[in-house]
Amino acid sequence: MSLWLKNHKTYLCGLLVIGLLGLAFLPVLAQEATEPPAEAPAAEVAPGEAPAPKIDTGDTAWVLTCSALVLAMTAPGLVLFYGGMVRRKNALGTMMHSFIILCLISVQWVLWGYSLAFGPDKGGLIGGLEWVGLNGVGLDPNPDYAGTIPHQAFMIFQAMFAVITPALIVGAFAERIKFSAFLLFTLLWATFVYDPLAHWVWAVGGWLRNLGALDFAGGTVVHISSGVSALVCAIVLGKRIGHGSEPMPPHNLPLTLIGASMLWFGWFGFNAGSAVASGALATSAFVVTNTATAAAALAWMFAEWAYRGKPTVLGAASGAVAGLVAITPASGFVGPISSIMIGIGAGVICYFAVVMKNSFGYDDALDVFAVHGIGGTWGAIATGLFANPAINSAGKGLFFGNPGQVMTQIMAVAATWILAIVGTFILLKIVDAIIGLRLTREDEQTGLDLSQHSESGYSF
Amino acid sequence: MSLWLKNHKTYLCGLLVIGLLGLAFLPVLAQEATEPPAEAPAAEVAPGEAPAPKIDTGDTAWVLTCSALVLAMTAPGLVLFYGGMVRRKNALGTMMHSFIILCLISVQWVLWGYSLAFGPDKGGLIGGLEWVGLNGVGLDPNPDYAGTIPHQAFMIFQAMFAVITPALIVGAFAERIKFSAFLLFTLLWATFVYDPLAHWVWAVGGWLRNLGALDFAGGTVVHISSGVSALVCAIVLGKRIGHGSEPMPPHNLPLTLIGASMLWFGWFGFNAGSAVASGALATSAFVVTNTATAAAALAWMFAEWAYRGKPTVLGAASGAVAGLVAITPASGFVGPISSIMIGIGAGVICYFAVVMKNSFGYDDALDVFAVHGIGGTWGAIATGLFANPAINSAGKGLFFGNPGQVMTQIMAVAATWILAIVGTFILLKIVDAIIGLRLTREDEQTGLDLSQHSESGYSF
Amino acid sequence: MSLWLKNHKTYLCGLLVIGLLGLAFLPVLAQEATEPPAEAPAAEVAPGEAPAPKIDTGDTAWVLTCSALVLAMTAPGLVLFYGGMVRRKNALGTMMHSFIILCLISVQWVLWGYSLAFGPDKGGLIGGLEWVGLNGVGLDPNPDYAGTIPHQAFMIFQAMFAVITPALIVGAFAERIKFSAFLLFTLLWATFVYDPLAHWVWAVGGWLRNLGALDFAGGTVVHISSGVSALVCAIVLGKRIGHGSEPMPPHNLPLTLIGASMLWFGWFGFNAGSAVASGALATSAFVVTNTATAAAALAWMFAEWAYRGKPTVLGAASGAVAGLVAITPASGFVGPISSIMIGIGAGVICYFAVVMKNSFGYDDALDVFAVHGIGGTWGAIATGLFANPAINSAGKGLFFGNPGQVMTQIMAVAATWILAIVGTFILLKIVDAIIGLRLTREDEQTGLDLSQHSESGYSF
Amino acid sequence: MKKIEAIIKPFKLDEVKEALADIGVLGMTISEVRGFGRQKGHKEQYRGTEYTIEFIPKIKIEVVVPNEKADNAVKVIMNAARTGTIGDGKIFISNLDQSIRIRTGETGESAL
Amino acid sequence: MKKIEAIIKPFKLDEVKEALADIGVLGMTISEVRGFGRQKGHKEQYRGTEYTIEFIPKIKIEVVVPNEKADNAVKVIMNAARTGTIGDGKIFISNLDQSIRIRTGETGESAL
Amino acid sequence: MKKIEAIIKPFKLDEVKEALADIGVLGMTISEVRGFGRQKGHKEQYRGTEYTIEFIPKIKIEVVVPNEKADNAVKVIMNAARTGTIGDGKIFISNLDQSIRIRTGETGESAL
Ligand SMILES: Nc1ncnc2c1ncn2[C@@H]1O[C@H](COP(=O)(O)OP(=O)(O)O)[C@@H](O)[C@H]1O
Ligand SMILES: Nc1ncnc2c1ncn2[C@@H]1O[C@H](COP(=O)(O)OP(=O)(O)O)[C@@H](O)[C@H]1O
Ligand SMILES: Nc1ncnc2c1ncn2[C@@H]1O[C@H](COP(=O)(O)OP(=O)(O)O)[C@@H](O)[C@H]1O
Repeated sequence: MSLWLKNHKTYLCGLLVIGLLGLAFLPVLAQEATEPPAEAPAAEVAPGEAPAPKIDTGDTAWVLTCSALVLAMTAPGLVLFYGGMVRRKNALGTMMHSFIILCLISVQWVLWGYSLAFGPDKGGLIGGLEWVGLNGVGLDPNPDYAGTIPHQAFMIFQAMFAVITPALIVGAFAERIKFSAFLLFTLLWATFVYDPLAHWVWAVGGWLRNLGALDFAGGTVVHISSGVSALVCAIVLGKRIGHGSEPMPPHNLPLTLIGASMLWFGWFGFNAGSAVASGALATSAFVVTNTATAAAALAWMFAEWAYRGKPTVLGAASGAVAGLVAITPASGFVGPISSIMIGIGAGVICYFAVVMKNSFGYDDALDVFAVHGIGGTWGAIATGLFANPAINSAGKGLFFGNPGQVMTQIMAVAATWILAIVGTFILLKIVDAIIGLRLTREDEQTGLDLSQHSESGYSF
Repeated sequence: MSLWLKNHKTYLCGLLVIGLLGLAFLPVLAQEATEPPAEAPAAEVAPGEAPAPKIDTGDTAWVLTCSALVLAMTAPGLVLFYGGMVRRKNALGTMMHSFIILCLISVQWVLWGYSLAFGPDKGGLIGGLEWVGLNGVGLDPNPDYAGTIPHQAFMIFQAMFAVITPALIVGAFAERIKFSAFLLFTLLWATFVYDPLAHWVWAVGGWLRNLGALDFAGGTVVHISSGVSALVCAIVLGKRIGHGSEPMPPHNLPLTLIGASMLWFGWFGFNAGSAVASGALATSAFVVTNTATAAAALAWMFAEWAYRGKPTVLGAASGAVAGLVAITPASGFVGPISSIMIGIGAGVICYFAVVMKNSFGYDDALDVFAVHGIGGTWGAIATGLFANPAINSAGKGLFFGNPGQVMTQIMAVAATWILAIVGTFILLKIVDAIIGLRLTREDEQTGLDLSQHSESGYSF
Repeated sequence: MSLWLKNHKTYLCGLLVIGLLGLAFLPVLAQEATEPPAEAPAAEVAPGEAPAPKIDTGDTAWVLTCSALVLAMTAPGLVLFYGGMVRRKNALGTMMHSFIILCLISVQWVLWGYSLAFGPDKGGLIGGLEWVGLNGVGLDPNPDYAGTIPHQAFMIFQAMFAVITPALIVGAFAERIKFSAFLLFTLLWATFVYDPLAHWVWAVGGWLRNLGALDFAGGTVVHISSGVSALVCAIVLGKRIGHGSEPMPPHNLPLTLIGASMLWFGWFGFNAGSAVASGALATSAFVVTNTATAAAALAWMFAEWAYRGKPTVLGAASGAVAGLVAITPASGFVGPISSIMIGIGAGVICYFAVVMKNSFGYDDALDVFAVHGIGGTWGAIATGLFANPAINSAGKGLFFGNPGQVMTQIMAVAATWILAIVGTFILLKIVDAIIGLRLTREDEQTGLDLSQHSESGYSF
Repeated sequence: MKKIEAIIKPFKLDEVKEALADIGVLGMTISEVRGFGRQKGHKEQYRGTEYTIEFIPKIKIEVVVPNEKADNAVKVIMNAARTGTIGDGKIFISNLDQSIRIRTGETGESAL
Repeated sequence: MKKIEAIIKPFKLDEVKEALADIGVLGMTISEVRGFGRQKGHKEQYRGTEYTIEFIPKIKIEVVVPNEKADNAVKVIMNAARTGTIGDGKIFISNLDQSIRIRTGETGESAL
Repeated sequence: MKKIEAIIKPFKLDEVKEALADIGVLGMTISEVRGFGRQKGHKEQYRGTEYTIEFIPKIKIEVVVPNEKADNAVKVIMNAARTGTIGDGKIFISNLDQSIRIRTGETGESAL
C-alpha cells in the first residue's frame, strides 16, 4: 500500500487538486439554478430599451477591456517572459506553469477564492463563504467595490490579479520543481496566502485598508507577496544542479522581450483598470504607468552600462518590468514627474538587487525576488513619499506634507512580508511531505519538457 | 492551349480569385460616390457638439475593441496556434493560410459577404444583394442588429467572424494543399457555406433564428461549420505522405501556446462582444467564457494524465480551445457554475475525440473536427441544457424546465452538419477539377514554404 | 585626454542622453508639487458621484484602449516585424532598437516633446515650452484637441505616435549602427524633426493645418517623415558589409508575420483612435483601415505572384503594412470602396518600389522608404483624391469635386520630405562627428547582439 | 573495423536505419549536414531580392562495423537510400584503428 | 597523428574538456549529433499520437593529437565521460595523414 | 582518394567554396561545429551573471578528392580561408578506402 502510494504520488496529487476544486462545487450548483433573476440583462439585446439603472457602458467597456489586458499579462505575457529565459529543455514546462495557473486559479476564484478575498468581512482578516460559487455575485453593481459596473465585472477583473500573482512566483523554482507539487502548492498558496492578503488590503473591512495603507493596483498584494514568496521557494527548493558552475543562458531572448512587451501592454489594464471606471483617474494611472516603466528601463540599462560596460536587452526588459512593479501601488496617486523618479529608483535598485543576488547564494532562477519583492517594496514606500492629493484626494505622501503615510506603508509592507514568508514556508513543507517538491536528479537533467510532459518544445 | 492551361493553372487561379472579387466591385464604386450624407460623423471631431442621436459611446467603444480582439484571434492567434503545430518545412505556409484568409475575407465581406449574410432576407435562406459593397450600410445604427452602435461597427465585428471561420478549417488540410487551390476553395466556401449559414442563424428572417435555436456567439455558424467542413476536407484530400509511419511532431510548441493564449484573449471579444453592447450581458458572457475555458483546459489535462500518464502542454492548450469553442453558443445564456460543467465536458469529450481519431484513419492534421466539430456540437447541445432565463430571458434550457430547447438545438446542429458536409464536398470537387487540390509528391516532401512560397521560415 | 575621449565615446553618449533628458527635468519637479488640484478625479472612485463635467466615459475608454493598442504596434509589433527580418546575429540588437525607443521617447515626450509639438503655438512652426514636464497638462479636457476626454489621455495617445515614428526608421540602418549613436540620433530626431512636424500638421496654429492639409492619423507626420528619413539614413550610413554578395535572408519569418499581425491589430488604435472619441467617425476609420490593409496585402501578393512567379508570405505581410500606411491619412475621410482602391494602389506601388530599390543601390535594409516613404506619399495624395464629405465634412477630395485638395496634399508632402531630408542629414552628421555612426568592421561581422549587448538571442 | 559515412537525403533516414537494423547493425550516429554537388539548390525570394541556396540539407550517417560486415552494410544503405534522382548522396569508407565503449572500456568489435 | 572521435552524453562535455586541457590538449572541435544504439529513446505524446524518439542527442568531440598522446587522451576522455549507464558512448580512433594550421601553414604536430 | 576536413571561420565559407569550384572540385559536405583552441571565446552577460562562451562557431568542410588533387585542394582552401588572425582553423587529411555514389553505384574516383 505505501509502495503503491509512493509510485502514484504524482497522480494522487491530480486527484487532490480536483478534489479541492470539487469541494465547493456541488453545493453551489443548485444555487445557480435558483438564482433569482434580480435583473434582466437580456433587456440589453433588445434594441432601444434603457440599460439597467446604474451601469455605465463606458466604465464597463473599460473594465472588461482591462480584464482582458490583465489576462494577456499572464498568457502570453509571463508565459513568454519566463519561458524565454530558461534553458531549452525547460521551455515548455516553464511556460506551462504560467498557463496552467491561469486555468487553475480562474476556477478556484469562481468557486471560493473571490468569496474568501472579497466576501463579507470576518474580523478584518478574511472574507466569509457567503459568496462561494459566486452565489450572490450577480450582474448588478456592488457599490462597495465599483458603483457603475456589474459586480461580476469587478469579480473577473480581480480574478486576473489572483491569477497573475502565483504565476509571478514560478520564476523562482523554475527548472526544478515537480509538476504535481507545483500544482498543489499553487492552489494552496492562492487560497491561504493570496486570498487573505487581498482581503486585508482591498476588501471592505480589511485591516490594512482600515489602517489607511495606499495600494492602488496591488504593490503589496501582488508584487511583494509573490516576490517574497519566491525568495522562500528558492531557498527551500535549493539550487538547480550545475548552478554557478555551468552556464545557463536564456534559450530564447526574443520571446522574453515580447513577453515584456505584452506585460507592459497588459499592465495598462492592471493599473488604469484599477480605477474600476473610465475617466480622469484611469487616465492618470495610465500615464504614470507608461512613464515610470520607460524611465525604469532606461535606468536599468544605463546602470548596467556604467557598471558592467554593456547595455543589455534583457536588462532593458527587466528594467521595464521593475518599473511596472514599482509604479503599481502608486499609479492612482502620483503625477508624471514623480513617476519618473519612481521609475529611475526601480531600475537602479532592482538592477543592483539582481547583481547582489549572487553573493547571497540562493538560486532565484528568474529573479522574482529582486524584481517583484524589492521593486514592490520600493514602490509601496515610494507611494508613501510621492502620493499627491491633487491627483487623488485619497492619498497624501511625505513630500506633500504627510510623513505618517510612510510609516503606514512600511507597516503594510511588513505585514505582507510576514504573511508571505510564514505562509509560503508552511505550504512548501506540507507539499514536500505529501508529494516531494523537487524533481529527481535525472528528471532535472532531462528537463521539465520531457520528464514532466513528454513533449519537446522545438523540433527543428 | 490545354498544355498552356495546365502549366498556368496556378496563376489562373489567382486571376479567378481577383475576378471574383472584382465582380461586385465596379458597380458599387459609383454608389459610394453618391452615398447620401445621412449623418455627419464629422461633427464628432468638433468639440462640444452632441453625438448622433442613438449611438452610445461606451457600446461603440466596446464593439470596436471586440472587433480588434477577434481579429487578433485569427492573426496572430490562429497563425501561431496552427503554425507551431506543423513541421518546420510547412511553418510559414500554414501561417500564411490563416493570414491570407484574413485579407481575402475582409475584402469579400465588404464586397458581397455581408450582404449575403445579413442583407434583406430572401425566404429565410439568404440575404439579398441590396447591401453589396456596403451600399446602404452606413454609420447610423441598424436597430435590427444593434441599436446603439453604428451599423458599420456591427458589420466589421461580423467581418471578423467571417474571417476566422474558414481560417479554422485550414488545420485539416495542413501540410498538403496547393496554395492556389486553397485560395479558391476559401473564397467559395465563405460565399456558399458561411454566408448562408450566418443568415440562417443570425439574420432577421433566417429560418434557424425563427425556429428559436440558441447560438449566442457562433457555435453552429463558426465552430460546427468549420469543424465538420474540416472533416470533409481531411477525407477528400487524403492523408499526408508518411502519416502514421513517420513522426510528425509539432515544430514549435511555444508558438502554439502563445497562439492559444491569444485565442483566449481575443475570444473575450468574440463572446462578450456578441452582446453588441457593453453592460451586464457582455459581462456575463465574459465571465463564463473565462471560466469554461479554464475548466476545459484542466479537464483535458487531467483526462490525458489519467489515460496516458502525463499531462501535456499541448493538451492544456487544446483543452482551453475546446472550452472556448463549447462555451461560445452558450456564453450569453448560462451562469458560471454551468460554464464549469460545459468546460469539463468539452475538455474530456474533445480529448477522447482526438484519441479516437486514429482508429478512424482520416488525417485531420491539426484536429479541427475533434475540437471544433465535436466541441461545437457539445456546446450547442449544452446550451439547450443549461440556458438560464435568469441570465438572459431569451434562453431557457432543459435544466430550467424547457426540454424542447434541446430538440431545437439538435435540429440546428443537424442543419449545420448537412450544409457543411454537402457544401464543402461539392466545392472541393469543383476546385479539384479546376486546379487540383493536392501538392505533387515532391512539393509535399519539400514542404509548403519552399514549394509554394520560395521562402524558408527560419534561417538559423 | 583626447585618447580618453575616443575610448569612452560610447559611454559619453549615454551621459549625453541622460543629460539631455535631465535638462528639462529638475525645473518641472517643483511645479508638479504645487500643481493646483484643478479637478478632483478621486471623486471617481467614490461610487455614485457624477464624473467631471465634460469627460465621456465611452470616449475615454476608447482613447485609452487605443493608446494601449498603439503601444502594441511598437512593442511587440515592430520589435517582431523588424526583428524577424534581420540575420540571427542581429536579432536582439534590432529588437532593442524599437524597444528602447519606446522607453526613450515616452520620457522625452513627457519632459519636453509634447510641449514642443502641441504646446502654445509659436509662429505656426513649433510649440512653446509652457507645457514642459506636462506642466498645465492635466486631467480636464482640452477642447482644442479633444473635448470629451482628459487632456492627458490625448497626450498619452499622441505619445505613442511620437514613439513609433522613430521606431519605424530603424529598419533602414539595421545591422550596422552603433547603439550609442543610435540612441543619440533618435533623441535628436524626435526633438528636432518629429516634434516640429507634428506641430505643423496637428497643433492649433500649425501652418500645414492652417493650409487645410488633410492627415487624419499621421500619413505625413509619421510615415512620410520616417520613410524619407530612413532613406537618408541608408544613404549616409552606407551598405552593410556583404550587401549584394552574401545572402541575407530573414532569420525568423514567423516572428515577422506575428509582428505584422500585431501592427494590424494595433493600427486600429492608431487610425480609429485618431477620432479621439468613440462613435461613427471612429467606426468608419476602423472599417476602412481593415479593408485597405486586406486589399493591399492581396495586391502585393498577386503583383509578386505575377511578376516573380511565387506569392510570398513576407510579401503578404509587407503588403498589409503598406496598406496600413497608405490608409492612415485617409482613414477618417474615405469610404470602404475607396479604401479598397487605396489599398490596391499601396500594395502594387510599394511592391515595385521594393523591387526597384536594387537598381538604385542604397541599402535600406528593411525597406522603410519603399513601404513608409512611398506608401505614405501615395496615401497622402490618395486622401486628396478620395476624401468624401459624406464621411467627414472636413475633407473633400478631387473625386468629390475639389481639385485643389490634391495640391494642398502635395504641398504638405513636399514640406515633410524637405524637413525630413534636411533634418535627418544634419543630425546624422552631428552624431557621426560626436560618436561615429557605424560599427567597426569586426563588430558588424560579429553582429549587434554580441558586439553591442554581450548577449545571444538564442541558445539552442 | 570500418567506418562508413553515408550522406543521404533526410527523408530516407528511417528506411536506412531499418535496413541496417535488419542486418544486425544496431548502433549509429547521425548529424545534420548540408551538401553541395550536382543537385541544384533552390531559390528563395524575400521582397526585392532573390537568393539561390546552394547548400542542400542532408543527413550524414556514421556507422562503425566489423570488417566483414562492411560490404553488406554498404549494400543495404545503398538500396535503402536510393531514389534514383540526382542528390542521393555518397558513401565513404575508411579504416578505423580502434573503437572503445566508454561505459565498460571494451575495445575492438565488442565495443560496437 | 591520431584523430580521436568521442560520442558522449551532452552534459559531460565540460568535464571532458577540462580533463583534456589538464593533459595539455588545448584544441578540439565539437558537434551536435544524434545517436542510436542500446540506450532507449524517449516517448513524446502530442494529442492522440505517441512517438518514440529513438535518436538521442549526443555530442561528438573530434580531437587530433600526436601519436604518443593518443592513449592518454583516450583514457582521460573515458574517465571523464563515463557515468556507468547505457549510452555513455564510444571512442573511435583513426590515423591521420596530415594536419595544417590555416593561419600559418604549419604542418604536422606543430599545427595542433 | 583523400578526405580533407577543414575547420574554418563561418564567414569564409563562400570564398572557400568558390576557390574549390575553380579547381574543379564540385562536391562537398559542410556542417556547423564549434571549436575550442587558441582563439578566445566571448563574454555574455545576463542580468547578474556573466558567462564566457569558449566554444566558437566554425564550419567544417568535408571534401573527398582523388589523391592527385589533394595538395592543390588543400592549397586553395588555405588561401581562401586565411585571415591571418588566430582561429583561422585547421585542415586534416586522411586516407579513404572507398567512395560510392548511391544513385548509380559507381565507386572510386568516378563516384565523386
Ligand atoms: N567530393 C565530395 N566530397 C564530399 N561530399 C560530397 C562530394 N560530392 C558530393 N558530396 C555530397 O554528396 C551529396 C550528393 O551529391 P550530388 O553531386 O548532388 O549528387 P549525386 O550523389 O547524385 O551525385 C552532396 O550534397 C554532398 O553532400
Ligand atoms: N556502430 C556504431 N557506429 C557509430 N556510432 C555508434 C555505434 N554504436 C553506437 N554508436 C553511438 O554511441 C552511442 C551510445 O551507444 P549505446 O549503444 O546507446 O550505448 P553504450 O555506448 O553504452 O553501449 C549511440 O547513441 C551512438 O551515437
Ligand atoms: N587538436 C585539435 N583537434 C581538432 N580540432 C582542433 C584542434 N585544435 C584546434 N582545432 C579546431 O581549430 C579551430 C581553430 O583553432 P585555434 O587554436 O583557435 O586557432 P588557429 O587555427 O589559428 O591555431 C578550433 O576552434 C577548433 O575547431
